[in-house]
Amino acid sequence: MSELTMVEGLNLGLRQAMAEDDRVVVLGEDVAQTGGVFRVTAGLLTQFGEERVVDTPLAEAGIVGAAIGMAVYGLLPVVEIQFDVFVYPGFEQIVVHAARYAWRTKGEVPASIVVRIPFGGGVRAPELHSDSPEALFAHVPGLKVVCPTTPRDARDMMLAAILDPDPVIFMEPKRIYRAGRQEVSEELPFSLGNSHKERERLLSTARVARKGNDLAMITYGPTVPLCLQAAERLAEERSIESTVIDLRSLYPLDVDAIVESASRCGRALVVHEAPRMSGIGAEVSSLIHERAMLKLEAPVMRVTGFDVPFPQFANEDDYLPSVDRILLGARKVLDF
Amino acid sequence: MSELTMVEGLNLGLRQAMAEDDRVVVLGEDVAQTGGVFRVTAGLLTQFGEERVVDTPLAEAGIVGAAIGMAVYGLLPVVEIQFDVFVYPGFEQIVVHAARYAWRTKGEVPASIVVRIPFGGGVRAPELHSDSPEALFAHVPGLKVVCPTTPRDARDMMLAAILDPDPVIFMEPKRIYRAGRQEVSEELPFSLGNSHKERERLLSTARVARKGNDLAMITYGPTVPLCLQAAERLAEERSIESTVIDLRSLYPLDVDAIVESASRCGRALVVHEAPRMSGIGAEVSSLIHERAMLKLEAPVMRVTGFDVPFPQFANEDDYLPSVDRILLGARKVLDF
Amino acid sequence: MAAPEPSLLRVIGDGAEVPDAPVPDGLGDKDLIELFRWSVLLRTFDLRAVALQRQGRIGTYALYWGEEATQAGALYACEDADWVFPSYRQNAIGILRGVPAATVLSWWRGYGGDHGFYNPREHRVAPICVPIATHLPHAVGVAWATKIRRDRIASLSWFGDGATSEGDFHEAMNFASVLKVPTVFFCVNNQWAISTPLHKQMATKTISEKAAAYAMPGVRVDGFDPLACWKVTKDALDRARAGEGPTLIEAFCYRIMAHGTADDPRLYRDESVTEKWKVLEPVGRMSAFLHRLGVLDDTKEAEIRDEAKTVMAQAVSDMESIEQPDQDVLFDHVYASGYPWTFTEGAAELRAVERPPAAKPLGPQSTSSGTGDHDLPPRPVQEMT
Amino acid sequence: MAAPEPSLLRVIGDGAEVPDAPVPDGLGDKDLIELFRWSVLLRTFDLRAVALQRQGRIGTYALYWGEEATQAGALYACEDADWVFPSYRQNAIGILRGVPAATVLSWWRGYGGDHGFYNPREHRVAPICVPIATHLPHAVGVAWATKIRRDRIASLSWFGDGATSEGDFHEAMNFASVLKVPTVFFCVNNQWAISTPLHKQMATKTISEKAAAYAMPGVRVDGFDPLACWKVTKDALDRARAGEGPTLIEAFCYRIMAHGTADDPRLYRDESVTEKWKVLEPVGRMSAFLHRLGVLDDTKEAEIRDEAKTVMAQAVSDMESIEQPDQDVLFDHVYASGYPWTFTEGAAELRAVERPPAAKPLGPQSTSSGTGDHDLPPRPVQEMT
Ligand SMILES: Cc1ncc(C[n+]2csc(CCOP(=O)(O)OP(=O)(O)O)c2C)c(N)n1
Ligand SMILES: Cc1ncc(C[n+]2csc(CCOP(=O)(O)OP(=O)(O)O)c2C)c(N)n1
Ligand SMILES: [Mg+2]
Ligand SMILES: [Mg+2]
Repeated sequence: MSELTMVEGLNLGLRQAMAEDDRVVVLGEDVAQTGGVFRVTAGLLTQFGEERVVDTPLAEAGIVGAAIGMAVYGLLPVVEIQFDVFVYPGFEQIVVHAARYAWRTKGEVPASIVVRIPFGGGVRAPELHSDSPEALFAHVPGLKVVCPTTPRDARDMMLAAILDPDPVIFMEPKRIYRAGRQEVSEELPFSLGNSHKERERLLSTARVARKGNDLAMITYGPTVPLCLQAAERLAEERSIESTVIDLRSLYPLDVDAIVESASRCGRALVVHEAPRMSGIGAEVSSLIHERAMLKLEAPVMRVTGFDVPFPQFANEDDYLPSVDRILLGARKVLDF
Repeated sequence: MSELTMVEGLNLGLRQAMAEDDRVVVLGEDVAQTGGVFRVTAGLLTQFGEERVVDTPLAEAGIVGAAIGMAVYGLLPVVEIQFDVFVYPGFEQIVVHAARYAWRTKGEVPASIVVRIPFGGGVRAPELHSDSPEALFAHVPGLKVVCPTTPRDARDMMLAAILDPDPVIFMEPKRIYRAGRQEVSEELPFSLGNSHKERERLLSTARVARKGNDLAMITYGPTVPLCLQAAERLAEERSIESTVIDLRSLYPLDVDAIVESASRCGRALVVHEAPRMSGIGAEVSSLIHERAMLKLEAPVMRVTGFDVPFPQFANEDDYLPSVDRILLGARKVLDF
Repeated sequence: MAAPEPSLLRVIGDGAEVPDAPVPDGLGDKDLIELFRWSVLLRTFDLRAVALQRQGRIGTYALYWGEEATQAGALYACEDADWVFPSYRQNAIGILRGVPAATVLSWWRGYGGDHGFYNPREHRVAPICVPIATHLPHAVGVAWATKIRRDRIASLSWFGDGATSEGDFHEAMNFASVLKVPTVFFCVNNQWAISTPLHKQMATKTISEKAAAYAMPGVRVDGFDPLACWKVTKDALDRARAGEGPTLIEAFCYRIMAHGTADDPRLYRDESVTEKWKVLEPVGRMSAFLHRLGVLDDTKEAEIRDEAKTVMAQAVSDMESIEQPDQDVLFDHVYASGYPWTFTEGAAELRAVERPPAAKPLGPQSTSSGTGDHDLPPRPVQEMT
Repeated sequence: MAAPEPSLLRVIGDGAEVPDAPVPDGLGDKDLIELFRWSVLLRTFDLRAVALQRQGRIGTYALYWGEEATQAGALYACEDADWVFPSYRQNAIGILRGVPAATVLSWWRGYGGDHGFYNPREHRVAPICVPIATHLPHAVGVAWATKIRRDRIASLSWFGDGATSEGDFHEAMNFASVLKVPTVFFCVNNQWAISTPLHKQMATKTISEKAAAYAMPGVRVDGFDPLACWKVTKDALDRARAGEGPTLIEAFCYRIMAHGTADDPRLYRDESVTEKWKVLEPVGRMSAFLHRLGVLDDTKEAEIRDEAKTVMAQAVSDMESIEQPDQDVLFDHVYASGYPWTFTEGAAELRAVERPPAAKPLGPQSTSSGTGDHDLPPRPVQEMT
């Protein structure tokens, strides 16, 4: 048992997977020698050698495409995209090939790759280092899209993603990388050999981050801690008790947890950092209304990033959903 | 006045824009010598010469990127993507550059390009020729995304898209290319010099394809004719009168038309061919519930493509929303 | 007409001005016959497929008549364990590796699932790749993996002249050379990308010279000569397995046929030029060569051609005996880990309505991404509201 | 130490073993002084920017100390009407074309809108490009447009050794050569892409040789020599404007500094090697050369350096006098055609809550996309639920 940050949790997950299964390889820009720009792959080169931890040429389509080929041959590649926006040159390989390889091969040869994408703003980064592209991947059939928010989930979900036969887009909220520590046991969350159940659970279910019966806040990634803060404020100021759902899996969505919490509370708010138009929030909102409208005392509302390019960082706090904006949205739902 | 198909309408729009404004150029794979695989650019080479109508090398990022550069210098390039799926190699140029150039230049240098994308299935095409990627672009701030469904709109919206200063993703429903003819006058829909109003209207408002007060069917592209058929069936069989909204603009959405029709009818159904998860339908459904839930007698339902890769064509009719599936959805909403 | 560009690496002459070169070491008479058998089978498949498309029994088809040397020659140089990555143009290559011809035909007929797809690991043949050049990084990845695994297995990818313009071609070439992986880039330069001629595709006169940008050897060979194609591929694969890295092969030929069954080349090129190239087509040329060598006689050739016809006749009847896949094919195998809840609901929605009639190929009118838009289903012309 | 690779095209020697070459035709004493002035201004900007970042007055900064020759030299060869396309590494190039230095500093300070951006048409300087190699197709497009318009205007793009691995580099090079447009590809080969050395980036020894793949001339020049950089760029631009097509220039140098203000090269390279290269840095070298020529004396040099300091002092105070952009900067200019309704609602939502305090750069700890993750805002360590 030790207290880890999310970065350390991800690193532990990678190390454990590589130690357990020699088919696991890590590739990307600057992942080996320096351990990645965020140090998520730190120490892997020394421990597993330069054949399994590789600094590649600077070409995302080449990286993802080569990883798909490695998977076709039977390896389990984990790709690091240096920053969110830089995944786009590799977009074609992900949506046309990784997403369809299993389907195109009778399920015999899935593209068993993990594409790690540090995403989101709030870290005062220069232009084009703060995007949230997760909805683009969630809209593409054939991909699994997940996003851990705690160090423990980071470790467990990383292991699950690597061992899952399907391609997993692994969204890592930069802002939370070192935001806090949590106890993570060295013990494996599931026996890597089999136990698909637990692996599946980690990649398809939401986490209840807080329990309450008045309002359901449904969110993921960087806005989870903000929703928790907003929930505290509502409890103090209006003794409103909120459930906070950390989705964890963006495709497939945990529809049961979503609809159950919204129906139980009768009021729901969806929160994310990405732009609103056809985002994850739009799907969550639609699912709730389609299945539980009669149980709702107010329409589901959304608090999201605006439909604008992510701003230069001096104004990023104007863009990012804040606790105040979450409370504003909550009030709309509560006082409807 | 002559009766044109959508392909002819698009061709007329291109010809008129090129004749009116010598900054307009057309580039893409096989667009010049043969007039494009769907003949939308037929005859342009002969009329405007090989400097303004160009068969480019086979590279989508290069095509879109070069078009952006041409726009930076002051031209008005129209790019043809040969088939939906083949836009992905150019995805980065569209979402990172075309979408942000105006923002990045104080509005002085918008990437005034039109990217034409023949999309959708139903034409018995081989694998990877039938995708509907529109939601991916609608989710990206800075782009305008439109989709005409009639020959007249095709001509008018093409002219508007070319003269609009912002980058426009111009979705062309293959299945409708030659599905029907319509009177299109040679007369320009607006004076190309100015009259932003009409140009703006063509790129931001929905079209009411049918009027009724019992059910609002909100759709766009290839499913518009199907919704009209379903509406006829409902009228005959249940004397239910439906409004059919042809969105035309996918970003921005015509929220007024959407909410007005849904509120007026009290019941709404959203229909599209693209996968459901975080699609255009999710946004439309959310907008209606957020703004008019109390006016609804039933939740807004969706009839869409499934969250699977577009199937091989022998099964595409199983995938495509059919009149029967639209009626099934309508019944869910009507008999709620 | 003599073969073009005398400079080209070539084995088979024209029996007149251009003399035959000796048969490359490593090819015995048995091999020559087998290689001819492969070429004939590919040719027979192609002719049959075109006929089926004309009859409306399969959909759009990308024919390869004339490119058999680049396919059979290269594949014959591969070890059985080597992985090959075809584009749509090499769509039938799998039948030389045990993929049922009926499966390939079914793919063109619009069948998916177990009918139109196969298991690549069983045949070391990747799925037919439609988006240009995007399979090249995969071939590099497989080669990279075999290197890590110390398996001495190589990979080979086929692609066209147009494909060299795509970024994926460059990234794959660069990765392969930097990582020194055992792969062969086999470019079929048929001088056309649909209606776009070579000189609009690149400024270089040849494609092989592009190898220099990657410190990789580049060789140019007569793409109509199965033996020459075999030879350069064999050498490249030997280099690859010896750990000396990748090779770029340019098989220079000409796209004698249309781009696809709906393409009409008369719209964009002078077909009298095509006729000049046609005489170089590999199957007839190889037959003549083997006759000159005395390795093949008319009876043997007839036997080989009949055998191919029989195989295809069987394949066609197999194909037609296959039922249209049921609706679950939409959801099957999308995820190797099973159905997400969205699929269960989708399948239920499908069952709630009457199943639409089976979709049929559009027949003679249909088209691929080739020129011509005849692939739009004829529809009753209706007033649009 | 003598300049590396004697083979390199070079004008300035080291005043010892390596002799000076004659000043290239077309450069008078005035030009030499002006070019030196530019180099000093760029150097001064860079030093000042690093200081500002250390003081937490701007954010992450990508320094270019040592690469002034590749920037000033190339730009000085351009006509005023020629368009240039910088990457983040040439972030200050605009100040030599009339972009206020305060604007560039403000960009690094996280300001957008009218404060951090400029109008490219006013200066023929494209916006600073962050995604590697993606601005190359734009430079090609501008050149293509000038050709269509018969304007005899060229374009030039700067990019690094790592950028040559991206597909966009290849597609841009190929388009430029096929269309024969007037553009110059100026590759600054500083031998590092963050922590990735040249030999992990490409198999070729040089970058200039890659030009062969596009039938394009490729030249290699000493990237620490402003006059040599000027000369090759001038020749390339003349060719371009004469309609002879594009050129690839490889300016061979070394990234003497860190990749960005938060990068620590000691993690991945031997800094004693760096020291060897450092003596070749262009500003000191050009100064010595001009002194040898008698074109520059200490007073004149002091005057030039002071002038640069004054310009930057003014720029810094201008920058600091600029208020953080108001909230509307989020929505302004996203669409040249105006606000869609979504923006109106977004702006209203913003006004409905108290505005968050202005975001400040993180200071000494911050980082670019360079190595190091110090750019994560220090946060109270909290138990996570
Ligand atoms: C990424 C992508 N863009 C466009 C197309 C449409 N398309 C199909 S074949 C073809 C031409 C390919 O030419 P070439 O690479 O020479 O191969 P060939 O058809 O001659 O065998 C094009 C443009 C595609 N399949 N993929
Ligand atoms: C498409 C893309 N991928 C990754 C990055 C992250 N990144 C920023 S700089 C850099 C290295 C660039 O090296 P090089 O091209 O040699 O230019 P230099 O930094 O040496 O000037 C990387 C990988 C990026 N900016 N864009
Ligand atoms: Mg070709
Ligand atoms: Mg570099």
